[in-house]
Amino acid sequence: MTAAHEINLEQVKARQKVVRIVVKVLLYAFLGFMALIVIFPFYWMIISSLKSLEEYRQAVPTFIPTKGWHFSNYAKAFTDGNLGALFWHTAYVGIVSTIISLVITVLAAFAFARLEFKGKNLLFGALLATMMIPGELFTITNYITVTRFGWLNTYTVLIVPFLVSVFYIYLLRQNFMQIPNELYLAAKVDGTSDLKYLWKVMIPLALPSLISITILKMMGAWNSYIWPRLVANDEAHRMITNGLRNAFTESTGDVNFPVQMAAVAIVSFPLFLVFIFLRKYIMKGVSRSGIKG
Amino acid sequence: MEGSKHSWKAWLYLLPVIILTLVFTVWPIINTIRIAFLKDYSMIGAMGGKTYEFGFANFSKVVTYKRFTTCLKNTVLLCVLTVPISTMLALLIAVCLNAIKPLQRLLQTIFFLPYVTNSIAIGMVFAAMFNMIGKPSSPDSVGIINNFLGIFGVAPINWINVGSEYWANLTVMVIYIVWNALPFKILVLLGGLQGVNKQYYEAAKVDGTSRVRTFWRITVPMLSPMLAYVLITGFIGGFKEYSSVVGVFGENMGPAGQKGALNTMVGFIYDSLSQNNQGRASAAALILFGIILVVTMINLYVSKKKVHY
Amino acid sequence: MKVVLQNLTKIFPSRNKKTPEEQVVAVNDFTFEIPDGKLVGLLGPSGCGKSTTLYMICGLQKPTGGSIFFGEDDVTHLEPEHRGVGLVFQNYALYPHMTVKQNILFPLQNMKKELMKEVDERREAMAAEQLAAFNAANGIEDAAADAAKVPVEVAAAAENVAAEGITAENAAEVTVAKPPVFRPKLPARQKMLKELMLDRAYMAARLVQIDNLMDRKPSELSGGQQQRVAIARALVKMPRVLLLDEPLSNLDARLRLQTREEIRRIQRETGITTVFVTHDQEEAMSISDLIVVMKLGVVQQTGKPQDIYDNPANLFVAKFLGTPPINVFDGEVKNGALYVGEDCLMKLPGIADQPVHVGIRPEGFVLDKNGPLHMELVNVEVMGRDMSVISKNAAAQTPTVRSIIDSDLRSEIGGETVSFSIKPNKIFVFHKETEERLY
Amino acid sequence: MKKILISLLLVFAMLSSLLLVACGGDTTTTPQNQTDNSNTPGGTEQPAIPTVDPADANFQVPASGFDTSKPVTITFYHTMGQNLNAVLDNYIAEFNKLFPNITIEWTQVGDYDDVRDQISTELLAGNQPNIAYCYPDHVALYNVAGAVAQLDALIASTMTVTHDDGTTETLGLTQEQIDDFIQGYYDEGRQFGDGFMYSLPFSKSTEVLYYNKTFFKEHNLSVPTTWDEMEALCQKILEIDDHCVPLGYDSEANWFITMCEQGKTPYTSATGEHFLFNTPENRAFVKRFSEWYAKGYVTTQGLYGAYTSGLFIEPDPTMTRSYMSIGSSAGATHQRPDRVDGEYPFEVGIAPIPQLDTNNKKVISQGPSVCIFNASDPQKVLASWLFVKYLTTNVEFQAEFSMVSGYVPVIKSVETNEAYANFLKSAENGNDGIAALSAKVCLDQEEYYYASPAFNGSSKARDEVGALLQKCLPLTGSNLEDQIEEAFEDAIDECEYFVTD
Repeated sequence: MTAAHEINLEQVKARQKVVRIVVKVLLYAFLGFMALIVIFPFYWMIISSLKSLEEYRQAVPTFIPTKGWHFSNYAKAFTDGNLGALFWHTAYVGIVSTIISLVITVLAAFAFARLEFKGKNLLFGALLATMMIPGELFTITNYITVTRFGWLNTYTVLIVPFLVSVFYIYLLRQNFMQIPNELYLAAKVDGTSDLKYLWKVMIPLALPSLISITILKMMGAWNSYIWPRLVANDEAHRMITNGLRNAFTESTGDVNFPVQMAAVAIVSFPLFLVFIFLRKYIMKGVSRSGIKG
Repeated sequence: MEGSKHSWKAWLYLLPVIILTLVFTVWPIINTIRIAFLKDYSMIGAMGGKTYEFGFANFSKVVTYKRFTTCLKNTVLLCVLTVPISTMLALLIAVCLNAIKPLQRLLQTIFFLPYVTNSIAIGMVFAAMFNMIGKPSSPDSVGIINNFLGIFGVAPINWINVGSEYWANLTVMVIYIVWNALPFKILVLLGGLQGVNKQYYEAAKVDGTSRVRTFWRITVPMLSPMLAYVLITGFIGGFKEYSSVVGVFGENMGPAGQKGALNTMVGFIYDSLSQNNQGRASAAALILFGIILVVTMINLYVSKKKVHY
Repeated sequence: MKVVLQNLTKIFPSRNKKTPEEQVVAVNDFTFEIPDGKLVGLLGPSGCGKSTTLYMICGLQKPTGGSIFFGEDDVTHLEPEHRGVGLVFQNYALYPHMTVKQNILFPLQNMKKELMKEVDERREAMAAEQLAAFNAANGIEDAAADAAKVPVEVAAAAENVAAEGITAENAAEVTVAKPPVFRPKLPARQKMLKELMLDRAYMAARLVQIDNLMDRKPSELSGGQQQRVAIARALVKMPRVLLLDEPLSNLDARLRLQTREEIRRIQRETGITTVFVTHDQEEAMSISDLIVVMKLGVVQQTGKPQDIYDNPANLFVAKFLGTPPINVFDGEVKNGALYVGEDCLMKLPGIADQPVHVGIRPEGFVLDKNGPLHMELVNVEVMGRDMSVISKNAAAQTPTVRSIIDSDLRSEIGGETVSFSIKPNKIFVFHKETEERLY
Repeated sequence: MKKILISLLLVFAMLSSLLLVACGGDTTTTPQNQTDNSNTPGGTEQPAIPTVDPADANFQVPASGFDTSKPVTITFYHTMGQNLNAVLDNYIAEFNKLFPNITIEWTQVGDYDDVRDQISTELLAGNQPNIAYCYPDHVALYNVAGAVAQLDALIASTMTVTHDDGTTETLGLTQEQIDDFIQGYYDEGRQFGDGFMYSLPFSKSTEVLYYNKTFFKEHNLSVPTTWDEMEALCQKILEIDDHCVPLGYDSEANWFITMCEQGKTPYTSATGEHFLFNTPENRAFVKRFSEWYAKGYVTTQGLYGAYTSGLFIEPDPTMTRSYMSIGSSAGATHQRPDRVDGEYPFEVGIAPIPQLDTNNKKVISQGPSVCIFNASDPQKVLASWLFVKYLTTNVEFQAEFSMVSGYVPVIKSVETNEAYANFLKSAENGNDGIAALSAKVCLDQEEYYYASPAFNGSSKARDEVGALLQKCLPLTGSNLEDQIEEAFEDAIDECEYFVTD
């Protein structure tokens, strides 16, 4: 082989090393920049919760609280907004509605994925269609319905209307469809009932998806605002977001934002923890669902 | 599977879903459709014994409304801009995240943060960043973004304050919506990426394929089912955009002095609802539902062609 | 292009940081030279490091130590794309969303620069032909003089044309002044490039006989067809080395034989240095010029299949090669003779007395009434041309011993016992502990 | 995917077919009482309130009167914050001493719009509360369903009610109690076009002019009483400090409506044609203020991007500041600068807002009223009435509530209350007594209050004129008048589009 080839090879190797470094730097720069953009509001929420009201209302926003770090806002948020009770109400509604809705979603997804019956696609198409209608229209009609049922100011009214989430049925159906049919037939042959099969085989396999659905559902309960205020805003059932909105308004209607932000931070923290621990499952859950569209 | 023998069981499993959907979704839809055809129907009015004539008056009133086209234009523009941008950005971030080992977990958690950040906080932040308090010329505060751009010698831009142009408002809205849509999309696409068989990439590497070609010719096609799924749900959500505009511009739905400049279709529905005109709100909602249905049909048709299973 | 591996080692760090010693030595000090144009089989049980070696050759894995040479070039730390390597995966890794044609064309689209060189060469040739024809048509006598000029003009013409910007006219001034102007008519370079790529693709497809499946999707093909598409994709860029990772393991029995022959034929026709990995010794033996038997990352023996079969370096190699497998007995060397149980099989001068493993190839047994080895008959399986005599012996390490005898001698077997004599070249003796070959 | 495509089409067809079936039935939820309450036509330009016969009211006091033995529970929706709830609880305890059988459950729903949205939905299912904070246009909305009790019969009732401790009170309002109410506030409950009384004023505020007293003394500037004086003053202030914005007027809607009232030009009417504000005079004053804005005399909360009080209390002279701020009298504490190392940077003075014509003084009356909803059980209405009467006529409550809330009492006799009297006296000691000073200025303007006509949609009119002014102020250019005219037409179209009787 001629020397020229030799140099060419060295050149290639050198260039290759440079390319690899440049790519690494670009990757981290891009991810770093995007991470900054994504985290800035979260950082601002925390910073605002540590500012005094005057400093917050200042025309020129400050990055770091100049007028003292007001950790008292967090204490005030917890006591004034009686976050303890609000927290318990929301958690209770979140957990109970998630459990029941999981059972319903699993059964429905199982039926859609495994069993053949007339009108299956029509029903599924109809369900998908409901996702397209803006939900604001349903609020009033549903309000009249729940009043007729006499559910006002109960946990039922906070839980029952939102048990069906088509989106999660779709997610789980995709997941179930990836489990080979032979397993189901084999189970049928040895006489295992549908439910046993569902419990023994399908649920363990779809566990990641189930967990990600649980988390996403819980977050839904956390952020709901209009419906809970309408149907169950009494002391015994008030949800977090309702509690927060007016717990810190002063007589003149001005909202004490820093304390409100402190309350919001306190509330978001558990969600954040839940995500950190179950991150792996969420990732797996969501990925398995989408492959076969 | 034997069809009929099993079907009663299937219906049994589906019973809870069907009952709940009938009561809390189907009946409201029917009621909405019914009301849509009653001219200026108001539930409070009905309580007071008023009667309403049947007909298409609501629909014609909605379509002939002076600002209907503005609302439609805003909705379509926001949708057409934010859904592709957020999907592509999410895909890029997901691919980069997938390509690095160190810090991957930390960055993944950071990118999920917006999902946990409360919407009130987001609105405040965007006001602080884009707001220009005080006279534009005064050094008081031209907002964080303008200060940041100032470093590069860019004159302060009037983003959302009085007298700001439409394109500036739109840019802020697009940034806000993309920022909100990113976490879920990254989650879904990153999950999808980890599902792709590694050997395709090894084969491409051996064939000397450049990173860009690998991205376009292998990663994107392999992820096409996920991308289609994200785009379709994105468009459905995009057409119902409203709370984000309220987040940035408040009930004014536009910069000071231009009330309703950024109003969307759902915003228009709310305007009618706030005046207790459920009839016209329902008509507008049905029109919006029709548009979303048509767009979704097109998306489904296009994705059937392009997506590889 | 010969491939030289010099004390190649690959160590995978242990899963958890706390226990570093749990590291896995996948390949341990592997030195071997793969001669140019030869088909080499890397053979060994699963987990013996054969695939890791393959991936190190192609660059997807970085070796921990040692180096790899393609001819004179040290490619150890070179990225796969610069090594000019074709790789076929065990489960083919065909891009599911592309048709067979697109799959095969895919590697070519990355080599546009090199292919363009070839296109230019072709264009030069075409320009030269047209010039010659032009001169002949216009009766220009001293063709030789023109010929002399030709290389200059044509080269110029080629550059001009290559540069695209220059029109054909100024090419003409350079050549014959007065007589009619010569203008080469050449199709656009891009079109020619496309044609070249298509030619190469169809050539590769014909080579593996799938040119009729070009527009199908991989999911529509059988395992064997997918395998051949994968090979075509690997060959189309005319790599310096072709690597195959267990190419036949996903095929059914009948297809495996047929595809084995195909691979052999393709390798012969292209004369490309090929390394393929398999755990099926029959497959390796049948088509490889050379085989390397590996165990737990360590090379046991290398050489021609028949040599290794006839002359195994240790008990592992002996046991690993050959179907039906070799029969192994517990034996003993006593004062220069080899005993299995009480039977003295043969003289073994020069080997110290010690317990040994005695390996006898199934075809090494000869029916002999007064043969030295006495076995208890269990069963006889007649398989057409030869038959398999299954017998038992206390000293055998396996419950039954299988020997292949010509079926015409069927009549001679009867009764409880049967005795054999052993062909001297079919018997091997191995050290008890080191299992190294003694005789 | 193909399957889903077809099913979606079928779904759409199914839904529309269902519609034809369902459209016959009309939800005939029977509301509590089915009286027709459409606004009686007529009513002049600034409608003089027609007199009505209490006997025609939609709630008549039962012969048996209020049964103090039977326990009754009533609900009260309001927007009071933490500190005001404490005051309310004390007085509920006092009230229960008189009527132990009445239990009062109050709920802080949110801000005023939240209260309206909540009730307008609860109405549909017939479980609205008994008493609620309200603004005139809220009541007009509830009246579409005839839900609000007309108070005339109750006010006129001469029946006596005996308290637990034996003392008695007349069920209705004595003439003396009626006269004690500030006339402007009291009439607010009766300007729905039909002359019936729908609400009692609860606690009020108005708009006042906060000004930088120290700065005014320094440059011996006098407090403007008319808009012309204000214009001249702004010019002078700009000459002194060209870096400032002399005047900050928080609410554009209040400014527009107040100018209509001060100039006696039409704004809206409760009956007949509702939206009348597109007149040459109105366009003129808008043009005038637009020129002010161009000269940098004034800014508003919408245009500035935050409360203009932020400008007013800005201590740092280098930053943009304002020396006058027109805002709610209840927000006095927010118009006071923070102490800078113990001292106030400047003293805040409060004065009535400028007028167009000093002998037709008008200033807006804001703050919540309370209304009572009809209920199937008349005892609930009676109990609610007694509680509302107690809160609005009890001098101690009105005094204490005003002092804590920064609002002003609705009855004149509160001045006799000794605690409130020395609260007012504290107005002298500078910024610390700013709330008291603000209350005093309100009390001086009592007879100048106006209330705009209330009808279902009057809140839309308010929003639109606010947006109209906000749009016109920054307008410039030669064709300013045409732009303003177009903006006015646009606002009228918007109102007429959305408001349908």
